Amino acid sequence: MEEREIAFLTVPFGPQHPASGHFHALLKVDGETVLELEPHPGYLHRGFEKLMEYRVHPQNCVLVDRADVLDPFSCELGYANAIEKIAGLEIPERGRYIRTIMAELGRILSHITWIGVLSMVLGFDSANKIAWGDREKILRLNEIATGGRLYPCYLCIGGVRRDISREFVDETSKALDYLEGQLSFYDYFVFKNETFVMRMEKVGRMSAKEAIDLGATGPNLRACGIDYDVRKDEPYEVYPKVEFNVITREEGDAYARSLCRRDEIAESISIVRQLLKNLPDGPYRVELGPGCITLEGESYFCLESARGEKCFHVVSDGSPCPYRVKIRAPSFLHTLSEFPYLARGSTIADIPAIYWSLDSCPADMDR
Amino acid sequence: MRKMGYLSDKFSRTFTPFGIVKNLFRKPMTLQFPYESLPPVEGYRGRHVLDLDKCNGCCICCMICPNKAIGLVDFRGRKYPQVNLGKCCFCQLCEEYCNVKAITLSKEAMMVTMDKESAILGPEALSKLPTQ
Amino acid sequence: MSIFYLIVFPGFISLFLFSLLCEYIDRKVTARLQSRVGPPFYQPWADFIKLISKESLVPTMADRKRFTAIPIFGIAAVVTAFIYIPLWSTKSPFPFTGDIVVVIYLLSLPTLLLFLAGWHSTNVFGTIGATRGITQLFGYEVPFLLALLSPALVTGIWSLSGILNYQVEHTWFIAYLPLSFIVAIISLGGKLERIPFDIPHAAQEIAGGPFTEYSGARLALMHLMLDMELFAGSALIAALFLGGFDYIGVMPGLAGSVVGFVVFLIKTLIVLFILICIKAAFARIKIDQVINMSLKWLAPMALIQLLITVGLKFAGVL
Amino acid sequence: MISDIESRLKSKFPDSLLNFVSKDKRITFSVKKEEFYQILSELKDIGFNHLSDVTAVDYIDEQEFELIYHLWSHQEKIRAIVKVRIPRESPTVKSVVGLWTGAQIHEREDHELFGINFEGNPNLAELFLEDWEEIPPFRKDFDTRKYVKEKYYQEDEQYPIVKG
Repeated sequence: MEEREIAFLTVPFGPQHPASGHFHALLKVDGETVLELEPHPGYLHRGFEKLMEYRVHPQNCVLVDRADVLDPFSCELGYANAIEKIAGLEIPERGRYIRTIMAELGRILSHITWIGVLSMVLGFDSANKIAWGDREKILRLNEIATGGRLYPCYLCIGGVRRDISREFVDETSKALDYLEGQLSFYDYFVFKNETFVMRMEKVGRMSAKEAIDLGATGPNLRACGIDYDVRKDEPYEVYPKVEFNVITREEGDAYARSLCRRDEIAESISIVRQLLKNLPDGPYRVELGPGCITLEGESYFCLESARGEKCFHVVSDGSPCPYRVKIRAPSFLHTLSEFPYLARGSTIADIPAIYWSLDSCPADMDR
Repeated sequence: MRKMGYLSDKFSRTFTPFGIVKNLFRKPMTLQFPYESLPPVEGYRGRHVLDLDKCNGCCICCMICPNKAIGLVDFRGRKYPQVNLGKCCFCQLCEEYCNVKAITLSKEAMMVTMDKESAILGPEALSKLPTQ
Repeated sequence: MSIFYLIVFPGFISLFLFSLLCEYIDRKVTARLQSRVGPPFYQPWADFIKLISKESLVPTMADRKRFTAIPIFGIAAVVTAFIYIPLWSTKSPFPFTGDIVVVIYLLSLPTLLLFLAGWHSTNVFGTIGATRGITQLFGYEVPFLLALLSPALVTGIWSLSGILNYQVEHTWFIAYLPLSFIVAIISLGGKLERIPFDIPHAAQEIAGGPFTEYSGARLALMHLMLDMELFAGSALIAALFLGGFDYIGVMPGLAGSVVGFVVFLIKTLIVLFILICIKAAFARIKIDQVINMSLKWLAPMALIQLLITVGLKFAGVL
Repeated sequence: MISDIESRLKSKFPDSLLNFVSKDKRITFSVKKEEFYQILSELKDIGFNHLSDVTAVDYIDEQEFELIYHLWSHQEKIRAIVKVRIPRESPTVKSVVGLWTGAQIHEREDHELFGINFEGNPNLAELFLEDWEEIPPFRKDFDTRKYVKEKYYQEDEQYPIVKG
């Protein structure tokens, strides 16, 4: 009897799909187990790196925070710092404090959004709704400080575009107290929930060696036990003056990644409190004069975004527009090199859990 | 002993989530928008407002706008900027780079329109805010 | 008179209204548990009418008649199951011994029909949803039968009205069989595919499962079937464990039966509230975990409870 | 430490490390096309086990692509930036997938957006763009504005309409 080729079912993990965001992948499925995952990115590819070659630096500062939708501030911070490194600008103390405060608030916002989306993907509607309600507190802070809810458009070359008001400082400390209370709620309701643990434990496990080899960074790498955090290893802005500890875990599975991110929210809250306590006065911006600055040189600036190590490689040749900008997006590696590796051998029900436990933002992946 | 810890852990993890019942006696966090809404914030980046006599038609705002949303239109014999709200991303670069501070972003955020043409605001419409 | 029973009171129209009321309560209380406001009372009716007015497509590969017959068949099964449940007095409109087995069988018919619906839709998500629905059937059916039949096993009466009589004289069965009350509610959650056991139509993994290809009026009937099953299931548990219409001073006559029916509704809503709390507190688990949990935890619990009660009964304590 | 890494590299490849710069925990140097693979595998043995990025820069006036490998070592917490120049006509270079698996996807992106050919990369299929006919879009001689005007805009239309 000739060998009949068994036709495996290919299940789309579709682009228009409540679990996958704007990311399409084809799963080769045998029964419930996934044999092969073939990613098809590109649904949010707007070609930022090419667009930025046609725009002046202030316009790029505004454009670049659309690159990573869930943590827009890290992109602005990266681009502004990369340009300032070429120009050799020195930012006044207060401007650097404000930038670090907003970066940490962006991290808290991204992690809370991640809790919401992860629980929606696990079928945990209550946690999703409550997380989406808590996220509004940070968006309100964004609105007070920068005038915009999600896209701050707050950074410019040489510092910050507005000063933060007394009202913002009070509002932030109130919001942080509320979020700290919510963290204990998330502890007993989400992270210590029996069904959440059943869905996340021993799912998508990767060892430290595999994680490094696949290029993982951020909480995904720290969950495998490696304490690589750009804020500690290549400190930028005001991070040397702030004490916080890098959270690592050993297991490296989806549950360890979730606990890593949960602890990072607590760390960020304490960081913002320290920064608000000793916020210096004085100028918050370097006045650059009316014209557009022209630069000559090349710089590679790395920072720790909520998802991992995000680096900006900027080459400029003396014209007001940058010659070439390369954004190293952490989600690019999470989705296209770790996710297919972890998906092999898991079941269909695990795919959304693994995908969102890596916290990869499709906008950040496609750029 | 580990078995007991595992079982008691499993047991507590199954019953603590029911603490959510406390939410029944609390006010829901949703704001029913038209009736209740957060007060608008000082410095919110909303709809543009043009000060006709200050503006000298220097077109810096047209050049700096990343989305090419501002164009020059002649009105009362002179050139004034006209904003296309459909293209604008409310980044406030125009206000920052205008030397005479003629164009500013107001707190007005209610800009819903049904057709594209009414999203293009001429200088005359820009100069005054729609009072609620 | 039986036509009235069949069509109006415990029949189709009343079940139709009660099930949509039930869905409203389900969505409103879940919303309040999640600290959001929740829909207005007429939302389920509006959804139903909107879906009826929408265009209803049938996949070309599927057989049109059978595709339409599935939801109608399901509704018929649930309505007949509801008729055998005694609502306002110990007598249901058509009592006969052994009607408890009929009710349980008719309540598990919709899951088989969901399998057919998934298989007919020849869509990848449909087939996976259908196979998952059947595997889950093996999971929760064992504890469900054990829990619901234990009152009959303990007392030896195989008719619902007989069981209700027993409860009116003695205390309610929840006092004798607390564990099987819990097991019954959890496995009812499994049967109705509510959140912890939402696997056959897991929106995030296989969008819609068996419902993917349904649209318009057929989808409205499918949702109606699920709501009716929700109401009928919780009514059955209320009748079996919480003593149906029974309350302290049982008044005879028409007034007594009306009050009895209201008490019955309140008990059904209590059962529903427990189901809603389970739905709001948990995430969806995987298909192998459902079978693992129900055969390792739920079935033994029901069995142990049964043995204890039967043992106590022989020892003459009960 | 950074100094013994520097000395070890200099001893192994005395003359091929051009304009070597080592400043605040970063070493930057450029390398000729021939020995670039040996140097990278040497760096991998030293301890640079994390490949952060493979950037391609298109120097059109010098008719050359420049590939920049950003490496990071988790033990010594040092970053290494290696630059390689390859000609623009038929840009082919040896793939580093053997050293770091993460590089596969970086190279696939550079292949699609710049047209650089990486020998040894298992899968160089299309990534972001779907059935793309023109030249690789991130090259300097591809003009985005002209392409968008022809393909999507009518003659003087203000809003883009997707033509057939």
